[in-house]
Amino acid sequence: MKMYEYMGKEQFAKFGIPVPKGRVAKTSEEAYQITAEIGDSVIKSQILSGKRGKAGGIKFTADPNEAKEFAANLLGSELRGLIVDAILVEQKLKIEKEYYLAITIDRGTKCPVVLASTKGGMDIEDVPEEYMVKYHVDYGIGMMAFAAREITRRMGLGGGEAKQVQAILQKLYNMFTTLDAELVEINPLVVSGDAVIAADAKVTIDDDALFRHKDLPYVEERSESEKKAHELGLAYVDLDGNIGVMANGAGITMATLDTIQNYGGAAANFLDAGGGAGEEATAKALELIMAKDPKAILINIFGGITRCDDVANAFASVKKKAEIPVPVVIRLVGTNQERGREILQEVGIEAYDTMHEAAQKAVEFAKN
Amino acid sequence: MKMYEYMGKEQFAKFGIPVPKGRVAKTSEEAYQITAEIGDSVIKSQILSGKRGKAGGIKFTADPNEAKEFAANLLGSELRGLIVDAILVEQKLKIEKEYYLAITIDRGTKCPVVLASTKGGMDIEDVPEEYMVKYHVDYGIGMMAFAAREITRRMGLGGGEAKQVQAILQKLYNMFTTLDAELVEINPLVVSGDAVIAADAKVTIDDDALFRHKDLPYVEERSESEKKAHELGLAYVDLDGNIGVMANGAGITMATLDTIQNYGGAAANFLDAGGGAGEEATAKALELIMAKDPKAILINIFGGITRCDDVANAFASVKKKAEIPVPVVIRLVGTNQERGREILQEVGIEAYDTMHEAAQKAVEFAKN
Amino acid sequence: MAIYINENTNVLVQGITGNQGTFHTRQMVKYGTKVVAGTSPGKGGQKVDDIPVFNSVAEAMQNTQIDASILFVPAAFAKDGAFEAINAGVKVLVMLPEHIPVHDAMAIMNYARAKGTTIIGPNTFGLVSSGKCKIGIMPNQYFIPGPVGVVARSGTLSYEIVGSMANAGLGTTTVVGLGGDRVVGLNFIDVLPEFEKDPETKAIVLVGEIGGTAEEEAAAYIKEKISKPVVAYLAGKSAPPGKRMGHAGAIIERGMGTFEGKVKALNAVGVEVASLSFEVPELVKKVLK
Amino acid sequence: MAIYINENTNVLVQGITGNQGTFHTRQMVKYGTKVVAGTSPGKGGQKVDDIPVFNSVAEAMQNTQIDASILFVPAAFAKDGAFEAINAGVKVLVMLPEHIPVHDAMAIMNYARAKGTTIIGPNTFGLVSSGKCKIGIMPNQYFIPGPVGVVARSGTLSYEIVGSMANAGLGTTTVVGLGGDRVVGLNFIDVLPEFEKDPETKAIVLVGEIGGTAEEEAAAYIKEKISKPVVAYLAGKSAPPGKRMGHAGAIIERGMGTFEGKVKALNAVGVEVASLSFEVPELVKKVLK
Repeated sequence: MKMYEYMGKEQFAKFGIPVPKGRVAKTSEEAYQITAEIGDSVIKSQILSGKRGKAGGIKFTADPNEAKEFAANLLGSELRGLIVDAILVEQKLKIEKEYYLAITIDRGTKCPVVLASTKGGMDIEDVPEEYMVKYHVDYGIGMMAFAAREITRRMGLGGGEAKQVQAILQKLYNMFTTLDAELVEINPLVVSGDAVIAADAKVTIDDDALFRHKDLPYVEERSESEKKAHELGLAYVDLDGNIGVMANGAGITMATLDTIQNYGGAAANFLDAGGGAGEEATAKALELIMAKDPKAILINIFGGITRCDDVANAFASVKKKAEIPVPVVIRLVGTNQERGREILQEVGIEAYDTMHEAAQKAVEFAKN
Repeated sequence: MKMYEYMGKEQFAKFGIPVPKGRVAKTSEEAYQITAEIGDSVIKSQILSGKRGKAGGIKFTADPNEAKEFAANLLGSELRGLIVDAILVEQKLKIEKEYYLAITIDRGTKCPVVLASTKGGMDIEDVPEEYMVKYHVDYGIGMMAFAAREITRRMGLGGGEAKQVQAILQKLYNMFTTLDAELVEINPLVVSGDAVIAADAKVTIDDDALFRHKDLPYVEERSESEKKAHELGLAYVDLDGNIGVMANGAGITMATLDTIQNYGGAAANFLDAGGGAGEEATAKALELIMAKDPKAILINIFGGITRCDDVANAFASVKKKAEIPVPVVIRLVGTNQERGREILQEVGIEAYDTMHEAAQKAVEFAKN
Repeated sequence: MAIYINENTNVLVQGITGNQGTFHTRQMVKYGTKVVAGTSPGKGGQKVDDIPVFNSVAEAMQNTQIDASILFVPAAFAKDGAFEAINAGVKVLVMLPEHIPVHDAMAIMNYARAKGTTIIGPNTFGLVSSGKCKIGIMPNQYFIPGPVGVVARSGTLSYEIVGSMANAGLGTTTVVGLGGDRVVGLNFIDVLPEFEKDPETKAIVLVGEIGGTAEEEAAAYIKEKISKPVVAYLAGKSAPPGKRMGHAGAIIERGMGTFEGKVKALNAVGVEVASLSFEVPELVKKVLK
Repeated sequence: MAIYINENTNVLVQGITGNQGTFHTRQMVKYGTKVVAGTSPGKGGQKVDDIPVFNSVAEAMQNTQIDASILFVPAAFAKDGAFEAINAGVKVLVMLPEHIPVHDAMAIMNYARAKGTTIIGPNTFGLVSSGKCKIGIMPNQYFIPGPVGVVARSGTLSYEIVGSMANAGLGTTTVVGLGGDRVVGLNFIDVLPEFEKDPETKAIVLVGEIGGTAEEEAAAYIKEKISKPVVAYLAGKSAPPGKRMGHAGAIIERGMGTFEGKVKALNAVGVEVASLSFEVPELVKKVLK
């Protein structure tokens, strides 16, 4: 779950990481008031996307009326394809230096890794390798003081600045582990006078750990279909093509999409029905797929634990209840495949043996 | 630092471990009130000693007036050589079973060790070995649920009782590590109806970690002299003999005491002056020793990092300022020993070469 | 021979009395796996078919030699179950559950490393040394003995490929499911040297997907250390960046882990990447000649 | 030969710029110890005499081969310093500070065990391989080469005994200060096998004290595994139960760790226990014949 900047900063503050004075505004009137309170302000639209400045989503002003007007224009409008529901109004910092700090998970060492650079404020991909400090944290011991010192040493920091960054590193690490974060990123971390302040916040919480963080604000990133699928225990992603897809297993679903593409088609969705494809789940899955208004549907089942006759029965039952207005191509192999195919024949469908034959057929249907 | 039972139970409650209803009383009026509130009560004198029942320090009553009278008699009185400053008044439990639970530190494995038994309520030394479960906790992972389950399994517990003891084990372990405890002990842990309740509390906090637990109530166990010594950075213990002792190093100080005993004497104190024996510390150390009204003083210095001339100068300076009314025997060897002996000679003292000669002489003086 | 597990591996099932646990235990036994014990807290003393149930892994190990364990517990309890097995000294642990919090996975992997336990998964179908021992939930019928070692990031796709190989007369030595999560116990570079050492394995099939850099690292490793022929198939060619395709690991983030990058890295070290899964058996037959 | 450290050991001093650090560094160099680097955060680039100072142990190790380190920092920072050294890969770490919280000591020992670092202390004078390398704060003059290995729980008492041996013409191979705290890196049973293996060590002196069961365990170990003669001296015969005699470890609790129990255990395996410290050299001479 990605957090909006303002939520990330609220968490920063909670964990003791310095952030600029200010707060979120959900109405233009609030924006007016905050700028009136803090004076020289930066107003930032809150969307889950970078490059907000270039898109016109950020403004500097000391005038509450200007703040209000800007907020009024932004709130409810679309920016980089996303609706702006909130804006963050905060004190404009005198920026002397911009650093970069982030903690994420390293798949190779299976440990948290700190990324740190004295070249912050830009896209992190653009930072030259020699300016990027990578420090693998020993998971068992966490971010001890010596580790934080070592990171600032490698960054080339000294004096009080180094001490402040060390403190921020320890707090950021605490937040990273306490909140089950996948990513905590401060870019830029700003040196302003004697202070070191987090001027932006990018925080991603592990969806699989949200059950133990009920106190966190929830940010919905999923489309309506994705939400519905999630409730049904299906892995579902909206895509742009016109062939509805259902398969069992993430890898095979991806492979089905690839195979469709290989034959010149495009999938309307990713839908992994997993192991259990009972009648209700199958019906709901088809409903989700139909909502995308596809020109054809491809069902790709490799029965292992999933039994082909179960899948066929579920599909047949759905088909009997409601006509499916587009061609359905089914590939069905594995456990009890003969019985499954018989059941499908009864509802007028001839199952295919292989994924590529089925995909080819679906692409053909979708082109007509 | 040992905690009184009521303080231990306050901590138990804070960490979620069930304790009987009730609270501490520091006046007989409070005792009256608590019994009036909770009815059937047990009243326990709060001293840092076991076997309070046999000494008359525990009473059962449901009558507030009786509670008041008992408290009035106990408060301020002496029990097992200790003054009773507080009493704990709490609900009398219907005791069905008595268990034992403790967590302490195992020197060998350098890990916490859980001691658990279904034979609680007695002195733990009296529990037969076959009824004592010893579980070494893997320090890096702590008391995970599986470990708690394994302990109750080995204890032979089942059902809801096992689940409650598991929860208590996890909370007790959390308390053990959070509070830097050397020992947390529940004896007995009482099964009363459906509930499992800590009926007693023995908690010892690591003195060396008290600096990070300023919020804990402080319990002073040391004598006035021991307190004063502690402030001076000296390790000091009151003893019962008549030879005042000062040496440099814990081991050698112990050995000095042993040597005195070997020759038929007895030390009045243990005083380890450590490495730094400057003039002020020496003066204060002698003051502490003199307060014990000894019949002789033995100073045993093996100079290594400690320089003999420094020690001699410090002693000579003290001696010049105030007469010491008892014989002083000094053993002085090591770095700069010649210069040190010259300085002592100037104040009329002939230093000894060996610990045993010096100890013999001190014993001789003390006998006269 | 085979890698990690063989016909002598004694297997424990953690959570044997649940529906899943019991069903798959029977499937494993049917395959020939020596399932010697199960655990289920509070149900010690019971039996599942002929298999004794214990209250804890420690208790099971007091009674029986155990080499490997498979975990059938909900994701929220997986950490405790894994730590229990590792703490008790299990040498190979198969973790099926998906949706295990990634910080829990980190904790498990670091503890396993300290104790010398090999973790398969999480979010895996398990592993099978064909004809000898299956520890997992894969359908029995496709895993027939043969000369090909398979290591895969995804489950059903592996069945698809192993199935198409079986149809083409190509059996497998060991098939290892690494698991679809971001943090898993084994990566390709851990399994490749095992296949290299295994005399029965004549060719290796690597089933990868988008996300992470495991395939790129595998390519670098193959270049330096692997003399046996390797064939690959990668899923996710058509996946848009930033979207998670079911597997937590299958996400293209910050331009890392793209399909094209992986294919390029593998091709550069002489590994042919099949465009369609059904082409894998042909490519394997070609390299086996 | 010698145990743990020898003439080739490169030593780091953590906290070299403090008073204590600088003073004892000079003493160690005077003794012949190869002190090759020091650390002091924020003072990297400075020198103490000819010894370069670095900001961190990791930085020092990038620049110099380091085998052992000695820690001169206040007790409250000892944990961080110890973890820094262990994390950087130091093989032997001497921890002088006393009053380190015992839970910190547990954390340190468990991390050291995982990383293969040998910890001496805390609350120790250090260790010295006589004539070769001294890492600690003991006075140089008494540590002369000879055939006796010494392992001790207390400092000045060791000087007393090593001094009286030196006066009697008996030198030492290595003298190891285990440290006076309850949780220390090495116990007698860890050091005894090292002396047993060391060809230069002909006899072993064990300096114990009341509290704990280290001496009892040593006795059991000596019975099984030690062929060389052992002589002991124990402090605390006259100490009353329940009182801590300076050392955190020197306390008789719940009837455990009494003087009498320890003497009995040692005598039972043929170890003579000197009644007075000055008798130790005579006993050693007797067993060396």
